[in-house]
Amino acid sequence: MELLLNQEESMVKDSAKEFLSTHAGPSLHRKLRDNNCSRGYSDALWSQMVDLGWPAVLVPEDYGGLGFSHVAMGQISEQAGSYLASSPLFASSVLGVSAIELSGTQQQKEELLPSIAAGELFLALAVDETPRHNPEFVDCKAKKSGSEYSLSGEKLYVVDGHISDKLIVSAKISNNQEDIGSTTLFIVPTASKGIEITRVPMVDSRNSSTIIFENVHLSERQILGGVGNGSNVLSAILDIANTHLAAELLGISIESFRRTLRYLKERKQFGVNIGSFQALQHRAATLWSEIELCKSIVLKALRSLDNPNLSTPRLASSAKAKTCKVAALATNEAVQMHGGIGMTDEFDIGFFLKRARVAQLLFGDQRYHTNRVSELSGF
Amino acid sequence: MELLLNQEESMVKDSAKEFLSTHAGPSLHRKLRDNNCSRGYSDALWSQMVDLGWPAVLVPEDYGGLGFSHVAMGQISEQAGSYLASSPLFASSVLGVSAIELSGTQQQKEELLPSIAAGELFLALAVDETPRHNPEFVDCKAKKSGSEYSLSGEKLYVVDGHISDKLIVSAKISNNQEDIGSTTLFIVPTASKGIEITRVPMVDSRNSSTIIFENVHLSERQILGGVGNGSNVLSAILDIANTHLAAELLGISIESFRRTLRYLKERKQFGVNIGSFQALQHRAATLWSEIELCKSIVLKALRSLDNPNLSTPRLASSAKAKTCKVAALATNEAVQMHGGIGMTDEFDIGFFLKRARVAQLLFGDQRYHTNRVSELSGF
Amino acid sequence: MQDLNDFRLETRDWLENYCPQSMRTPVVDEIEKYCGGRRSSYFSEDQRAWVESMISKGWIAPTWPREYGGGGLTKEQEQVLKEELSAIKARSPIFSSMGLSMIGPAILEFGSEELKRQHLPKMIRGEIRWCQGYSEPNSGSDLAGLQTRAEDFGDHFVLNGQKVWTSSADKSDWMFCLVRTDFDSGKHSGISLVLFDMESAGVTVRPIKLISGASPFCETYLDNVKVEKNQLVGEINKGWTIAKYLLTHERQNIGDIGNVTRSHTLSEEAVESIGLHEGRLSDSGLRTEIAEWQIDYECHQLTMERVNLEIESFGVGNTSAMLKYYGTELNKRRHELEMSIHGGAALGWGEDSIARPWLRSKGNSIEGGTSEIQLNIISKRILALG
Amino acid sequence: MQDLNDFRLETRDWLENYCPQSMRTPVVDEIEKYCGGRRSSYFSEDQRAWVESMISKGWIAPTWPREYGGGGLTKEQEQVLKEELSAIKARSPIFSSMGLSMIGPAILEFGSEELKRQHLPKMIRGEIRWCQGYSEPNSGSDLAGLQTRAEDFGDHFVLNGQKVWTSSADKSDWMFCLVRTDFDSGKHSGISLVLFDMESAGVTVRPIKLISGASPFCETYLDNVKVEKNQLVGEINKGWTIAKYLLTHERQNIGDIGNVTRSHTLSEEAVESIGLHEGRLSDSGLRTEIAEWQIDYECHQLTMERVNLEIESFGVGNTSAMLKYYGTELNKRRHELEMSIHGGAALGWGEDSIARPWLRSKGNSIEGGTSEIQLNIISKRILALG
Repeated sequence: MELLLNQEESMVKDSAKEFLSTHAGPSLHRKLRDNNCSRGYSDALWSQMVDLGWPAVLVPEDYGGLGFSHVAMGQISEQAGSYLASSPLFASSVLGVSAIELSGTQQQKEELLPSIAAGELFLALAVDETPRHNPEFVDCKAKKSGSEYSLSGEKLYVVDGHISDKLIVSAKISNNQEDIGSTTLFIVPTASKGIEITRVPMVDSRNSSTIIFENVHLSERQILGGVGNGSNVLSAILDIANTHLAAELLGISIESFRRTLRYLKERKQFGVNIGSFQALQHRAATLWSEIELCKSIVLKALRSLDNPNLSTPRLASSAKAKTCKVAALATNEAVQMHGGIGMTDEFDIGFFLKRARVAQLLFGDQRYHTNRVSELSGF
Repeated sequence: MELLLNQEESMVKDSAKEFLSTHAGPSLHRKLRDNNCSRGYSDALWSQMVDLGWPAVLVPEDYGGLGFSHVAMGQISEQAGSYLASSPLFASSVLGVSAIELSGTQQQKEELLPSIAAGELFLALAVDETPRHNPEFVDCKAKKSGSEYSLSGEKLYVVDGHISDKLIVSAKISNNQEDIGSTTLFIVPTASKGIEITRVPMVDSRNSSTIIFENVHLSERQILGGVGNGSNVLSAILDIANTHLAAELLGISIESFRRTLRYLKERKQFGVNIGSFQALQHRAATLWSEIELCKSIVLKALRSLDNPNLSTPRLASSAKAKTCKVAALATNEAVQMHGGIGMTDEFDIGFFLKRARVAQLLFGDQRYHTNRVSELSGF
Repeated sequence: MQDLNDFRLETRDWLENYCPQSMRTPVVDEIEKYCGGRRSSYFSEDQRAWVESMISKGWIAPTWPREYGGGGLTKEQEQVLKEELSAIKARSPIFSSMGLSMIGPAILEFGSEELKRQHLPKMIRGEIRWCQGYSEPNSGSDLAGLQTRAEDFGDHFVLNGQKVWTSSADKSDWMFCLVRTDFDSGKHSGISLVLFDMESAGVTVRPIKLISGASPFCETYLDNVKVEKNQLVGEINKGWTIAKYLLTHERQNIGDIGNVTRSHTLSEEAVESIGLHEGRLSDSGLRTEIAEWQIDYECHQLTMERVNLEIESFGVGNTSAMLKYYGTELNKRRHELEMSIHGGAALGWGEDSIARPWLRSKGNSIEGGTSEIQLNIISKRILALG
Repeated sequence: MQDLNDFRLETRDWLENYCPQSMRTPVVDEIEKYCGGRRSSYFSEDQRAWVESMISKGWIAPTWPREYGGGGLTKEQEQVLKEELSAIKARSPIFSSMGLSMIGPAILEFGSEELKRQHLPKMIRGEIRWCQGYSEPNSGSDLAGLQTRAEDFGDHFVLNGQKVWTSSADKSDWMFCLVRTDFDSGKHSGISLVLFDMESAGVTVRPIKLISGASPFCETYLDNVKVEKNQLVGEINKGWTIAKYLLTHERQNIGDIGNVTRSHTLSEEAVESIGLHEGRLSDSGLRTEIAEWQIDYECHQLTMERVNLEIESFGVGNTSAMLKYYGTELNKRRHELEMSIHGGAALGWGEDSIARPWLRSKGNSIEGGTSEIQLNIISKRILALG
């Protein structure tokens, strides 16, 4: 029953939907935006999420978590898409937790996971250094001297970087002039000396950060997943990231479509509901079919995160590629079918278009992942 | 007035339309097919074309031709598309004439052009050696010894090769074991010793040929356009080929659409004409728009053949790429909108789908030419 | 649960004994497929043995009642049987049987006891092959506009009219046929479903040649064809309900159309035919389109799987129109890509031409209800637009 | 012909003298564009000189009669003027004037002599800036469903209602406005076109903020607005004819929307931002899409040119709906590609954000008649489907 939710997962889905439909949504989003909220999310909402245990969902029980599946967490990601709920969940409770869980030492796990699960510690992932996702391009250098390192370089588009306590940073280790080994991950406290974080307001009214590291002092104990092992660990983290983004994009698609469908049944022109026009009907039917396909691949890819195997990377990229394409279609059709009112800031539908564009781009867009599917399939 | 037909060109278009609509068309095509006609065209139709002077259209007046423009000839190519008229016009009167005119010696012109213009001599162009168009891949070898050459190799998909008197063949000149110079064109009589021509019946019920050359003896005087100059000459010939194929694809699109539109107005389901269904209307309107765009680029590209400049290759490839895409859309929509009857052999619409596929592929499909537009535009 | 495990072991054992090795290999040619019917013959002795063993077990129709020759299995047992058959890659004993997949279930649901006894055992034994009589020249998408008349002559009907797009009518023995029995009432309320022998006087079958050159469909002319009243399925003038039931079945079958075992995937074909440059397919545009197709194909396969699970678990699902629509569009895309991969080599018109299945695929989005009709169904029934 | 050549030389001479060098450079910022109207001011002294010279020549409206301040040129002379202006890259003296492009031609065609004398000279002199009052909250695509009432009070009308999507209403001085003057007759037959001053009592303008953050449109509320009867254009209740005439003009202008001078082409931007590998854009999928866009863009540009030539030569052409539809869809594609080219750098929300024009482009296929309406027009008027 791989392609059905089990009871626990259904429960998480239902409660996420119930909670977010009443406590999040476009009006909260609009308020945050209009108040120019610098954290990019509502503290009150976050406290409630913590009370519901959401930051603990992926944390193993041994470390104070709930030890639920990615499928379960994916239901929250999807609903966060439908209700435009911004929070540190993605950066910290999905990516941060996964990174530590996948590759942290016993000590790192004990030190970090319980605090993340409790919603007290925020992590963020600092990977990209170019405008278009390219995790293999790493110009950040960790200069080794003895058992210590000195980190310098710049990271772009770090989601929630400006509110994080610790960053997971990819860098190349260098020894004098010479580069040794390949990419390595470090856990870097944002309070360290030499770190400058600049918040960049985005089109979706959330934030990303540009982070400059200048001779940031690091000890060996801050290495995550071993020297030279960064690419492998990162690749697994990015599969997780993209699968949860796919779930969010699915949520965005479903909700944009739901709103559009409702509008088609309400809006009258030429004396009839515009939903009675066959040209719009066929476009709606096609879009609905595409969204149904997304549901299947997202669930399959989430399931695969819980039981990683050779297909996991391909499924993650397939899910991201497909949901990118369909979310773009769904949000564009939503604006178009809403007509004039869809163009206005006053109306909510534009928020979905904006958020979808950011979620599409993050960690590789449709073309990036289609290309990756080709590569993984050997052509 | 580059984008309007002048009087001469309009005249050619009108007369081509009038002639082909009565003397060619699907029923003649069906007869040729059902009789398994090995030449692939009707002798009677060809005689009439000769009487109308069509093989002479592109031949300069000095060589017994009419000296009309490519725009004029393009009108015939377009109508040949609309009326499914197969004849040696494309292979011989467009490609053959252009090749000789562009690069032939005075003697070659005097020897060949008048006979082609009179419809007595047939040329064909033998370029490709791989299933997908790749004129730069030349494995045919012309082994030099003294002032003589010996040609060996194989050419595929030679349009009208089986009825031609002379072939224009691309080959690499080799001297002993060593290759010297790059690609060179030769004019090779099909009656030469060592040539084996195999007719290949195609999905469009026309023919292409596989031609094997085995030590075919050639003299220096059979070189066309100079030693090592083959790629340049070929490139110009292929721009001409693709522009006229674009005109043919435009004709196919226009006629498929015309027939579809007529059917939409005739066919009744649910008590109304199916043309009253808005979903079909919007698809028809989109298709019509696309065809209008094709008309413009085809005319521009033809015009550019008459006054070659730096843009000519880009325009030729743009015209081919665009008409390939639109003809595929037009013929597929035609079959789909005709419904059940569109699937049947008894009905004519399938012929357009079949011919379009062959014309699309010939000398590079939509992807090939889109790629070429990128290359020519420096990205 | 213990029982089910026992059943699995017994089944495995039985298959080990009764499924010949040659029946565990992929079908290479259409001719190897046994479809049953009066005009059928076995391709091999192994095939005969396999089909006869399955018939005797009743596993040709695993969940049908034993009294009609079925296997009498529960849903769960059927699932186990499917898994075991699939584990040894066993061939289907009877292929593309309209009896087993279409009219059989309809007779079980709507038919009289007499009809069940008369027809079901012969379907299962492969003695009678069935075809359907739905579409007419002037009622394709508008199926309910059908005009074939069945006039009431007391103990029998007399049929007059013309059916088209009848799959394999020329190879079939009986037809289940939608006819108009009430000429005055509304479009949907005067339709009945009747069964008749194709050898009846007045039945003429003419194969229709398609653009691909193949003739999988026929026209069937009905000229004063006599049909006994007991061959009426369900109530008179209530045939439209059964028709809708059958159409939903049909869509699901056709939606499965891309789901054919092939020895090559598209990308492998492309690599073989076009070659790699730095590990990538040389034609980058085609590479992207193949990858996009592959993603969509996987999504569609997963969706079929998911929808079936949902139907089993929750009994919901109105999605066969979507699966049919998307599956057939995917299959057309697949063949377009295949043509592009092979270039000139795809354009020949030999018997094994790549162009023939390409042309055949164009019909997928027309037969069994056009894509437009499927989109209408989605709009109206699922999205409640209109 | 000699005359035309003389005219060309004279024009060239005059332009050489009167078009300042700074008016021969591309416009860098919107603020540099002079649009006229009571609230306008000149950006530079050169601009003032250039506009005033052109006004004095009458070349702001080259073919309009001299008596209304126009240039009185023939079509041929206008073409020469255009060519000479374009040769020196002269800036348009007055930008995006709804007066010159829309209501001016309509008044010339349908208006009374009095209206011509009152309004045309002020349009030409840039004294009065115009806006249009068409759409209403409940009549967008269904324009003829408009509900703004103009009640007849003998020598004047009193207007009540609400207009939306009025471009630059907050910067304009007068409105040409569709109103309902007959409340009982059919939808299309009770509409009239009237003109009024935006400073009239009862007119309230509220800018509409779009998803891009910009406010190019306004809502305009009409609360007992008094309009003199002599401000009626054409006959009463015959306004729909003029509306259609205006819509055709509007479509052609908006179809031109992709036709903006840009310093970079898409492919250059992409090469700069993404880089080449073996001479090819590193992202092969994006490379293909940019090339396809470029081809379609060239086709569309050529089609605008061809259609205009055909209209000039044969007076035919019903193609503005197509140009509008295709041009706006192209512009949306362009901005989608631009977003993809710049990746994360396009997602910032600064004033010069690449995301803002991307969001703005989404409105192109809605304003001035949605793409769906254009496709309806093509279907009905050109293809005669329905």
